[in-house]
Amino acid sequence: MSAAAIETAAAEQASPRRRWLRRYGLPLAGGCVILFWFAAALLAPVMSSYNPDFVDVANRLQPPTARHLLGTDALGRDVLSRVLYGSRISLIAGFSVVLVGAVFGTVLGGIAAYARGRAEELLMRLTDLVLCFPPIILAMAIAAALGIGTTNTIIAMLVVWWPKYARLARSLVLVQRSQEYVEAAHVLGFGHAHILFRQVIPNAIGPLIVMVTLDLGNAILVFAGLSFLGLGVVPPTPEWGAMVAEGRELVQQWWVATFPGLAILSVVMGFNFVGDGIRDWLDPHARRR
Amino acid sequence: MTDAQPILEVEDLRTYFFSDSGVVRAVDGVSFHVNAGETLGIVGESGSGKSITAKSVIRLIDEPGRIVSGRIAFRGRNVVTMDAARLRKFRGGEVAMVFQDPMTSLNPVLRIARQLVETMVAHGRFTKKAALRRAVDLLGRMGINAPKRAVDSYPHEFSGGMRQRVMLAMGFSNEPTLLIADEPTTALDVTIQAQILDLLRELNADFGTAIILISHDLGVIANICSRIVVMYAGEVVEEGPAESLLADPRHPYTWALLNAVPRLDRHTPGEKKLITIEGTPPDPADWPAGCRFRARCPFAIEACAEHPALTAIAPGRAARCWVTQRGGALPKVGGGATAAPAQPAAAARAGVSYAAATAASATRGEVLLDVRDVKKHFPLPKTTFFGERRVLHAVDGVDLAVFKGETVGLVGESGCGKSTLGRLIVRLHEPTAGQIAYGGVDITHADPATIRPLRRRLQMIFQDPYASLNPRMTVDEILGWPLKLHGMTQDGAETSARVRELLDVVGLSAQAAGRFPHEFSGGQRQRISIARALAVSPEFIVADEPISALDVNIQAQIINLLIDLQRRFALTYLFIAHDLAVVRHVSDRIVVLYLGKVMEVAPAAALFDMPLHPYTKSLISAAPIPDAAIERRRERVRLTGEPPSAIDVPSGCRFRTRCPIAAERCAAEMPPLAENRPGHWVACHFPGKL
Amino acid sequence: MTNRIPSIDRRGFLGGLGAAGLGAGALGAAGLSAFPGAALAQGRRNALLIGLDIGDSITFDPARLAQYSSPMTLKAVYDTLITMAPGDYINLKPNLATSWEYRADGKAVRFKLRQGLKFASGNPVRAEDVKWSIERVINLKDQPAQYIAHVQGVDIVGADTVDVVLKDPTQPILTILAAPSFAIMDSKLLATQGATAAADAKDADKATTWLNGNSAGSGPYSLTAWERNQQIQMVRNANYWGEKPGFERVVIRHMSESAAQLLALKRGDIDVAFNLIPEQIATIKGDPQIDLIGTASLDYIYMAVSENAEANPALNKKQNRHAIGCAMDYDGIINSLIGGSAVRPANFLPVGVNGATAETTKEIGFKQDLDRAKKLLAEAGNPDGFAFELTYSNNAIAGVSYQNLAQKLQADLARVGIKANLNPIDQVNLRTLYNQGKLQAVLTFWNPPAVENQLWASATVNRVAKRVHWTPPADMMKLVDDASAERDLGKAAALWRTYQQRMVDAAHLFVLIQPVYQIAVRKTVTGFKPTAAGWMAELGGAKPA
Amino acid sequence: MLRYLISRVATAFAMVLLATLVIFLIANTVPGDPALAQLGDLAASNPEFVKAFRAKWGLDLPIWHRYLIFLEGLAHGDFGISIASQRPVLDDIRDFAPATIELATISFILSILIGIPLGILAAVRRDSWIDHVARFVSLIGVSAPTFWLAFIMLALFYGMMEIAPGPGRVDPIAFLPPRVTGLLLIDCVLAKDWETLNDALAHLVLPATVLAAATLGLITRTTRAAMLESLSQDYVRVARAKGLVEPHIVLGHALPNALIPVVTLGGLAYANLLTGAVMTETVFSWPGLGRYTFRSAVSVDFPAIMAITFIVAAVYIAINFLVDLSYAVLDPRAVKR
Repeated sequence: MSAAAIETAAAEQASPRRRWLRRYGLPLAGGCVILFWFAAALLAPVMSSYNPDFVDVANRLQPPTARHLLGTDALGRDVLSRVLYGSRISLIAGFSVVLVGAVFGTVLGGIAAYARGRAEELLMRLTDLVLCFPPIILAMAIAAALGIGTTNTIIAMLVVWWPKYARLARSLVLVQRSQEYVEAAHVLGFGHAHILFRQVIPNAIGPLIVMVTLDLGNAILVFAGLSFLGLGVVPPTPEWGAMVAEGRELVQQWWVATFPGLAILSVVMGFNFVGDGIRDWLDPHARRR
Repeated sequence: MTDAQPILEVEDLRTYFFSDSGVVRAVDGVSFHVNAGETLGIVGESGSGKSITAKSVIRLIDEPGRIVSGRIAFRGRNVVTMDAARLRKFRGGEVAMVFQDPMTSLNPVLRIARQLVETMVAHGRFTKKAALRRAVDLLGRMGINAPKRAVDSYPHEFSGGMRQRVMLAMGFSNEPTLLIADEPTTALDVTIQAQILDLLRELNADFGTAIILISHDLGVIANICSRIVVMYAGEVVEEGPAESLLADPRHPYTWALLNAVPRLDRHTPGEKKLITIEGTPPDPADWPAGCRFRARCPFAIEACAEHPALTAIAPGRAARCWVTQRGGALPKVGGGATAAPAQPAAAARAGVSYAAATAASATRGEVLLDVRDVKKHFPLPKTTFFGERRVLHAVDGVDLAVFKGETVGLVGESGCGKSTLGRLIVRLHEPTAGQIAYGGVDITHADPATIRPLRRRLQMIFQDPYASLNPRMTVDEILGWPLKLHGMTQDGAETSARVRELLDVVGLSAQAAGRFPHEFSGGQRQRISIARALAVSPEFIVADEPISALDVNIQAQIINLLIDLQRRFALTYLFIAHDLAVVRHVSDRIVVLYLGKVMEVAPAAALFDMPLHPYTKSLISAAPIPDAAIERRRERVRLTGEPPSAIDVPSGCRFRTRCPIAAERCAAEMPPLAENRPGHWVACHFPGKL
Repeated sequence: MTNRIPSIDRRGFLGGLGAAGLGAGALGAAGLSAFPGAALAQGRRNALLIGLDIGDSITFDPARLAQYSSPMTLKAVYDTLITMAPGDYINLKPNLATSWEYRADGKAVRFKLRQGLKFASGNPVRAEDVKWSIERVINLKDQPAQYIAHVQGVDIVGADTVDVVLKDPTQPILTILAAPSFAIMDSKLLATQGATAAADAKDADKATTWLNGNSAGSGPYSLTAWERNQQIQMVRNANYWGEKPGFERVVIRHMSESAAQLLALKRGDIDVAFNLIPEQIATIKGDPQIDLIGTASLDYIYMAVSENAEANPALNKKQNRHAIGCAMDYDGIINSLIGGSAVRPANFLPVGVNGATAETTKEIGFKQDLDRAKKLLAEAGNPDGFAFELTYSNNAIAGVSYQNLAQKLQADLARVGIKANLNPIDQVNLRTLYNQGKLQAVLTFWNPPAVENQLWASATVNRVAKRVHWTPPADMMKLVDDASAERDLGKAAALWRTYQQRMVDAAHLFVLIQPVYQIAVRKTVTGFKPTAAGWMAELGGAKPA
Repeated sequence: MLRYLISRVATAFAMVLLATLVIFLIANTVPGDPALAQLGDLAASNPEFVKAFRAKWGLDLPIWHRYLIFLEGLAHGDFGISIASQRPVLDDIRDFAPATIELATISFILSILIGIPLGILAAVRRDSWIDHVARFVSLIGVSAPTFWLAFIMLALFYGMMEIAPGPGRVDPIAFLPPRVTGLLLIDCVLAKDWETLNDALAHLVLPATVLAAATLGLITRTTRAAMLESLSQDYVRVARAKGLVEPHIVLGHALPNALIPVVTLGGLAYANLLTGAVMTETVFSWPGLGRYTFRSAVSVDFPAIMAITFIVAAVYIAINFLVDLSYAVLDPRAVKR
């Protein structure tokens, strides 16, 4: 290979644009989608030209036109406005389930792994127990017991959500626990709480952040699913899963179900892209893959 | 060997890695040859390109690496341009390779038999049946007991040494012309290493297979190789026959490598400073112009601004150095002859226990640490719900006294309990039995509150410079937090002043304070680790293998630093290591541990001059010395087998299962640790008999 | 028919593809997919295929009947003494009985039985069977027994004559006996299956299981299989006494999704689709292959509003309830939301029964009048409106989802300042809480077990009144009793009209939609007659075109 | 080993019972009264009738007593009688479960048969077009809401293009083979009813694809990551150095190691397919356990809810156990543990 060829090979390999695109392209695209939905959630009143709850049965089930870009639903409400407003519930539900679940699970899992012994055993059995529940029955039972509504559905989801974080945090803390820097901290005389919360958990947080990001999409999916089954929101709150459910029978009026579904798909894909990106960024080993 | 034909000729090999951050010129113009039946050693620090060179020879370069130029002629055929089918025949058929880590080199889910057989069958030399028979033969030849059973085992059922034997069996299965062994013994204990090196030598002699041995350890190279290639910064810097090259290095880098390691056979009392070279190897993405060693070279002259060629300087010898090419000589260092071995005392002073003796001995100063019959047993997870819980006897009754101001070396093979003992002393573990007193205070079961004030006096340095620093904390926090915890500084300004002071003490600049550990090299991290231990101004430091993860030159720097600090701050060390030469170099007294028990305690010189315990003797004899002439002459005590498991310890003397002089008595009773000569204690029924 | 075979071919192709892809039975399926569907197509000509949500069916024992979907089948396999013709729910028609009259003492109804009939089993239909069948209902003490609690028993007067003896002759009986629960069954056959009509039948009768997969009737078809949540299969009864049934087989497929029914119907996979929603009906109007048959049902969706002051003081005020009545957009609901396929009764009697017509509604029912609503609110002292909770379940009845209806009502009420907070809960909780009178307002459904005014009216002044915390005045109770006992249809009609007026004024119940069921039938079938009388359709008259 | 098995089964059984207890307690907080819900309007207003009904179903007993009755029935292998369908719950489950098992199993096979090869190809040809396709497919699979995908597929392939059969397990007119296993495909084969078999397979294509989508995505992802991991291991380098052919290295050396995490995930995924098919079943009118579960929960059908909880928990634990057992086959290191 001549010197020139080496340069070419090097240039081809490291073409900054390609490299940049390969590394940041998808996460960036995902980030843009998520940003868009965040903007929609915040600016829904500005972005939509109709009140999402405005019932106009005379104009029901209009196909997409210039007046109603995504058509109208069975009560004559503007689908576009409802899809835009729908991002609020989905994002709120996704974030609250995942963040609360993650914090709760991480603290529990972290303490269990750090303390070992009985506490760990107990926690692991508890997570096993939650994991072997039929999730639908549990969610429905809780929704039925508490009543239908966004908050209650989020609570129902939280009940089954935290164990995976407890498990992940446990395994991460177990790994960190045996690291020499933890031993060093002990030798220096630091207390357990300091070591666990100031030293161990910050080091275990990377994979947790990746999981949280990937999980946000998942939580939005599950929430939409429960909503689809009628356990999510109280009408007339615009919510994507419920909107798909409303349009489920309307095969001819495909726009009623299709657009909210696309909204779910896009936001979930967005979180997946970003999550993959964060994982690559936090774990250079994975980037090679 | 006079009529030897080169079977492998590497000419101007360049292997580059086209990474995202630029072109890494890992191998940058390497030429050498291997003659039939020859043993060639390639030596160099990590990053010198020696492993990439070896992998390039069989074109096993991972993406994004590429051989960009050069010729690799194997028996006249160019490997670089071989087609896939031919290359497959070449790999494994004509050239075999053994990798560094035997634990990961065997596929964990496939039986040994399958992995051996497929190698033979793939090259069409054997039928499946014949291959299986041969596999059994080969394993037997490699020194594996019950090879018939062994072929049906999975890799995890073997120890590291055994796996490396399996790898060798695999390598030799097609009777290759050349075997490339990439650091084959680095992951192994010294006694096992000696076994594998012996095996390699035998195989070389029996099969006539040429061997390329890649190692960072000049001792290992000296042990086997007839010729040595020294690599630095992607280039060959020196080449020549082992004996003359090691005795009379002609490249400053070789010279530095040789002098950075303390030698077992050479000890200059009093002078403890090792000769080190400053700085770190250059960046392979951006080699410096001129001689690549110039920046670190103590002998650099003006001519070194120009890149020197590898030039013949004597028959069979070549060096890439302007200094030696122009007739300059590199100074000889050390070389003091070994003292005459002393004679063992006729009889041990029976009846006096080691512990009692230390208590009585006030002559040596204040006893800082007093460990009495301490035990640490780790219960293992139950394999079955109702099953009996098995126990790992990591430390099983150890007495140890450390006097103020001395350095006690703690040696033994992996798994002997030396690290556990270190952790017991700093109370990372709580002892199962026995007592530990520090400065007269019993800390055996002390609670955290009681022990906290003592933490300031008793510190530890850890082995892994990567794991021992919290990656999320800046150096400032790593050093500052302990100061605040112990109230040693009053405010932020004082803390940062003290942090700067500490960094200065360990030879780091003040700018280091704001950075994170990953921004430092291994050696620098170990300095930070040392600074952290020093932060609370301790008097006693347990150093747990503080240098074993480092390159030789960095090792020397750290050893020098530790010795320097000891002098400056009147520190007391418990120095844990597996490298006997290093232990000998730094220690005043040495404790030899085997399977959780003390085998021998003696002043450093006495221990090496006249080891009384057969285990000590075999350890010393297994450690290679970077001098081919000496290596060839040395008579060795060879240990067979591997250390037994600490779960089922042998009865009586723990060493008896591997001891060449074990008698019936040894199985019946554990010999007590008894003083054989003043200050020289040994736990053996037949001290000095071997 | 021509369009079916190619579509099956395509499906066969996909089946083969699926088989290959799934790797299961690949050879067999792919090999056979060359000639798929031939026998299926053959089978279709002789069978009537109905798509229906039969998920609620739990028994085909008439004496235990309490569901919506099973009566159609029961009516096809069993005959009752008397029946109703589709569309006429006032005048009764003969069936097994050719004539009937109250006995002179007024304490029994005497039926003359048709002679020479045979059950599907070949056993003759006898007076003993009539006595046995009705007494079995009474003695099983299951839900249908509730409706004939005032029947003493049956006396056999002669081989062709029976008397149904009444404990309380003022209560209506004839319309009730037309319901499918009071089927005349083959007692001889059933005796061999463990059936009994004796006083201890509640515990001793063991025939229900057998009846769940078979029938012992004299109707045009016989039940041959019922696979829960899959299908009901019937075959032609060769012994049927009337006109020969048009199909060899009738298959009712369980199709819970209306979209699925629509698609299956359009492709010809089924001949009749029952559960289409208005949007879907709209898309098949004018389809040359499909007839839409509309029948006003006797079912309706109503909103019940409680006057319980503890739950909601605003609702305790009659003016406020009237304001609700005046705020709702009845026409919008019927014309837009359900595409016009519904009517609306004035109150708790469906349009089509004695005394209830569309005219009555116009005259005495609520109309949307926002100004009046606002005025009423001001009168009640709530000029800015008030809030209440409207509970409904996540179901759809007759293609109308409560969800959509509730949201529409919410929007309507908001226009006069009344805020309806929606509370969707599941069906069980809804029924429980409604039954216990714990709901402020509820959207729910009424479906009559038999076509009898008294069953509607007594509910409103007894059970339903309790649920809305209403104590009807004594004259109201008397009005209902009088109307029920009145055997002169004309006089009764006048009384029922007064009853409705009083109910409208009380303003606890607002009937919103009485759906006109739109049944889509492929033109390959003729004579398919839907009925509102609880059993949905008469299958006997349907024939291939 | 036997001891291990016994202790494992005992723990599992305790877990299952605990799960049923928790569900029992939650379900009891629901205000809904199955008696009032199940009875007709007239009957529900008759206190005597309601009382009799409640007594018949044991609804009048104290809560702990009811749980004891459940446990007692369980000991006899009796899950009681469903309030909603008024027949033994086990019969209901026997009716509904095969449809779900069939659907879930076919979906699972589909995702394994496509996902694993796709993951392997993507790993071996990293950054090639096939890798991008695999990543994209798996991403869509895990991101698309099942219920929406089902709607789109049905509307597209059945409604508009008319190339797929409609909802349900078979054509409405098909004669079903005699029920032997309840698994339609197997029953068709047993009855040699190839026509219905073909029809049933055709009906499976869409729902199985929809249900498989998410699992397929997960399996492809996991396989790809595990293969990349194992391809970067030393033993793969050794295998290359031995001169083995590439397919042998990939399938013979890397794959057996990569399968270990895939099997763990696969086991869980199968359990989730069995219990999580409710949305697919809803859209495709699939008479399966998911729908039954949903209906039972909605109608507060205690015996059914308890039985489903018990069975689902048991299946979940059993599948976990099978996954552990498969480690013994796949990973010799696990045996020692």
